[in-house]
Amino acid sequence: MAMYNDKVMEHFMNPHNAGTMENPDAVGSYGSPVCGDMMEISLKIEDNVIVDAKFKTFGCGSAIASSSVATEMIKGKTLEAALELTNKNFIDELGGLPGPKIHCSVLAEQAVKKAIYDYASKNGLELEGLKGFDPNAEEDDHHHQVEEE
Amino acid sequence: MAMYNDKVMEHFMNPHNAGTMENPDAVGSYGSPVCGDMMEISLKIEDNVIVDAKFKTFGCGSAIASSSVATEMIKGKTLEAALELTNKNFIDELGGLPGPKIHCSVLAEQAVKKAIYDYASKNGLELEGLKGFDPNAEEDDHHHQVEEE
Amino acid sequence: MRQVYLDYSATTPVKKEVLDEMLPYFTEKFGNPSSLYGIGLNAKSDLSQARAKVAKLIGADEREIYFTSCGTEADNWAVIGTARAKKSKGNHIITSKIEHHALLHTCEYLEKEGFKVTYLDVDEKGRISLEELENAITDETILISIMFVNNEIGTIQPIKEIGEIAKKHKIWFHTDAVQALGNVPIDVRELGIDMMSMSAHKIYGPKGVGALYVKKGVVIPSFMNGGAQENKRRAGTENMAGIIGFAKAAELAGENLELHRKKISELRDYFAKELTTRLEDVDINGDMEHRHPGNINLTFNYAEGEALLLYMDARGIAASTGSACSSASFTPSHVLRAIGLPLEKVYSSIRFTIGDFTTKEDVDYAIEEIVKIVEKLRGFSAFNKERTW
Amino acid sequence: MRQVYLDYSATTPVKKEVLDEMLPYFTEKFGNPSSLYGIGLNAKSDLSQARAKVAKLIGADEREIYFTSCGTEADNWAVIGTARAKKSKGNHIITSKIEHHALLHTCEYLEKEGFKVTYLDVDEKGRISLEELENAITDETILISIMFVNNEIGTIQPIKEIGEIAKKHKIWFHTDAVQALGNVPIDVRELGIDMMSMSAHKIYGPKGVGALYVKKGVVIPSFMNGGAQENKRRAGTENMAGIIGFAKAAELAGENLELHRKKISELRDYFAKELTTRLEDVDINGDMEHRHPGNINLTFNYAEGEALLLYMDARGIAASTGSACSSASFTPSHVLRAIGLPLEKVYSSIRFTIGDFTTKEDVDYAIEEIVKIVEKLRGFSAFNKERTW
Ligand SMILES: Cc1ncc(COP(=O)(O)O)c(C=O)c1O
Ligand SMILES: Cc1ncc(COP(=O)(O)O)c(C=O)c1O
Repeated sequence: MAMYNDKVMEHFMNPHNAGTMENPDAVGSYGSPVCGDMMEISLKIEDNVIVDAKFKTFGCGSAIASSSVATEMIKGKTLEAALELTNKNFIDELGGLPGPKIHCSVLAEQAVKKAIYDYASKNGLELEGLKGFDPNAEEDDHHHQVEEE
Repeated sequence: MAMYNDKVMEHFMNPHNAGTMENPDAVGSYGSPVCGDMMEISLKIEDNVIVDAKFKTFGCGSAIASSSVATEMIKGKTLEAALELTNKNFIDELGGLPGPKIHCSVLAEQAVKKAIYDYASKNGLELEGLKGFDPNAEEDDHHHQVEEE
Repeated sequence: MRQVYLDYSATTPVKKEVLDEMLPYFTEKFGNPSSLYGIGLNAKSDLSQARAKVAKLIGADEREIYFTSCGTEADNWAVIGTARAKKSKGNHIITSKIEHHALLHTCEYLEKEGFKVTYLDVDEKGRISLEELENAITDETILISIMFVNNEIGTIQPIKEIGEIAKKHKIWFHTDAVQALGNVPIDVRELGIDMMSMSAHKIYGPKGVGALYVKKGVVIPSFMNGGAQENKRRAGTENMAGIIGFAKAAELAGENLELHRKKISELRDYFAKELTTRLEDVDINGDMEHRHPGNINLTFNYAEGEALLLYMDARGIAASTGSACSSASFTPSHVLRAIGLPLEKVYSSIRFTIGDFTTKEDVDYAIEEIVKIVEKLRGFSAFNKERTW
Repeated sequence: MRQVYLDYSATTPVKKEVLDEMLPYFTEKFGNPSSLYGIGLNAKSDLSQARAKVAKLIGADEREIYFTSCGTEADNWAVIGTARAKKSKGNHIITSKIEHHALLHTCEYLEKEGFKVTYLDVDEKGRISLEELENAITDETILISIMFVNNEIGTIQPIKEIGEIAKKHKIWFHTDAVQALGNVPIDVRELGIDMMSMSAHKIYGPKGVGALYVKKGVVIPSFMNGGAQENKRRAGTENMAGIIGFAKAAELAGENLELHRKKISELRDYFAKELTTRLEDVDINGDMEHRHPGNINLTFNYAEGEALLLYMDARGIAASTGSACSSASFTPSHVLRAIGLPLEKVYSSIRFTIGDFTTKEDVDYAIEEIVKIVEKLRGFSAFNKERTW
């Protein structure tokens, strides 16, 4: 028995897209001392399509694995399509996460959103998927919210 | 390890003087439901000397062993000498009794005293050792008294 | 000399199959189930399988089983836990006069804190009256705790009916099933039980491990404060080997229940019949209809209990006067008193329990020896048919 | 793959000599020590020898040792027992911020009942201030409970000085010595300890058995109500095999104490030195002077703790973030917070404990692997020298 399933372990032990890139077009970071995780996503974007993504994460197995699948899943997607991805999609892709670790996947969703928000602001883009998104929202909110589950 | 020492066990398993006699010269019984023991001592007395003693006891190992040594020790003794014997003597003879079982040896002392008292009353004897002896004393008294130890 | 153990209610030896399952948990599989690495996570998963096995024996869900260090802890926890959880509702507890000391002394402890406890009487067979139970209920009643099977006389209580009364009045129902487990069929749902105490060493598992079944929805605070073990409800590093042993014992008990019951009750009936016919003035205490299949409690009038035990011990036969826990304290059995026995009969009573390793030869040997012993002790007893206190 | 267990503070495997002594108590020697016949009386006598062995390790008298089901129970009993025994004297307890949850949660439980608890600060090395302790004492103070050795950072408290202060003010002094036992010399008389908690599974004994030392003259009520076991102070059928194992483990610990201390502290020092020189930005937490001989607690800045543990586990290395009991709950260590570590350092800290079965090869292997793992995790960490929360 293990805490995480094989797929999570694979993404955690051999994460995809770990590291940084030269001159990213967008960067977004998300995390807080309270949840104990911090994630930074860098994107290369061409014609509103994410052509490359990298992450740097300080966090547990679930945070690292979520970072890995999230960067993998947004690659090749339009910004709008990437914004539609939620932590649920990452969890599904990972084949599930243990209950107390669900919130770590929210981290990835939020970091992606922040990176795209960064890009949209710099380039004056109005994206449907960013409506209502508050980049300065208290980072602990999702944490408490999710822990109630 | 055993609850009782070998000497006690020997007197308990093969008690001396167990049973009754024909036409005893004196009988004394002592015991109470509270201590859970009852002992009856019968004596044959010639010239103020105990020539034979028998006991019947309903009681634990310690009560039976005490009955055995008590009857053994009083045989051949004058009434005065027998009255001088205390439960302490029986315990010594037995090589010791476990703490919570000390009171069972008091039983033997009291039964002996009651038997001699019975003989003294029937024969109008005044015995030094019976001074202050109350044959109707509450039988539970010694019990509580001794348990305090 | 033959050794004949007839005290399975005091404790049982650990079965070989049980010990075999336990052994790896002392050495290779020694991980702490709270640890995040391999041997810890394996321990955690084995723990949950163990929980499932115990749950299965009583028809419960795995998540309703909380391991404890013994039946005593389970009793303390259920009663004190309820007292703490329900103190705003009321302060009245109903139990019986023949409970194990683990229950009675816990109730006495709470009485000192101001709780009110009703100790129900039992009839001469050791059963409570359902009517008295129902009459004892007040608005303040927060718990009914009635043991499943009595440890001295083996009497089985009307558990299902008690469960129904408890449910009707919305009162939690706890039962001490330490002697029932593995000896009578138990389905906690069908019987309407909210909490139930168990102990491994009475069902051929190791000493030092027990469990409390706590029905989903029944919430009592921890008795042991500390780490987050047992779903945060019982702190302390888990006794892994013990728990694994308990689970295996529970599994075996479930598989063998009918055979076990049949085998031991037949031997028990034979034993009782022989002794009561071959000796005069031997009484059977308790209820032959509602009874632990291996238990028989006999009064050998005019022969004293401790003396009987020691003479039997000298012949290799192990039995007890009442519960093991109180045999060292030499106080007359509160259970035998409660069914109305006068003191001299209490002092002459012995509990025998037949178990899985008892053979016909054992029983035959015991009968022969006991007959001789009783006759010997009666021979120089201060009491007889005519004379008693 | 090599398996390197470096978490001896979480739990230890049972030593072969210990298990060998335990085994007969599951099968032939299964008697209940409260029973009056042969195997019961033998168990009783073995129990008292076991008590003597544990007593010897700490300089106590046999009658001052009460067996419990674990260290947690001993802590609960000492604190709640004192609260009940001394409630007419006062309602104030002094403890520290870095106690084990078994102590802290018990204090919190009592706070809900109205008790006042002072949680002393510790300095950056994890030691309390004797001056603050003395200043915290009021007329209402009934207990000082300060742990002997901390389970996360290994810091040893000035126990003797605390004992003197307690004595001066006539206050009972309890210490949780679960991590100290078998690792530091203990003489309860010399140290002025009134109550002391112990646990077998930290000294190569079985899980599920512990003890509370209670000095003659110190009287606290039972925590577990029921039978008359443990001189009427702890009910429940004795975990014989467990107790025998505990005693053997205590005996071995006493015999090997100096060798054990020397061996594990040398390996520990080597391990810490290699890691702190071969890797940048690794901090040692705690106090190198007053420390558990096998403990080292390291902050691998910028690498996250759970990730570190899992990567290590994948390479066969077992260690932990703080105490095992809380590792599953993912809450940042209260101990590391109390010594002043910011959260990001707390999240990057790992406790290693070297034990009797650790070899130089194990340590060398672990060093190599940990260096690689830390470098890998730092390679894609969101944090570094320049950037943190
Ligand atoms: C300091 C300390 N106290 C108490 C305990 C609890 O001991 P146990 O696991 O035996 O309940 C532990 C270990 O878990 C500990 O390290
Ligand atoms: C009915 C009953 N309840 C509780 C107990 C206590 O169980 P344990 O010895 O596991 O504490 C016993 C046996 O000792 C028992 O027979």
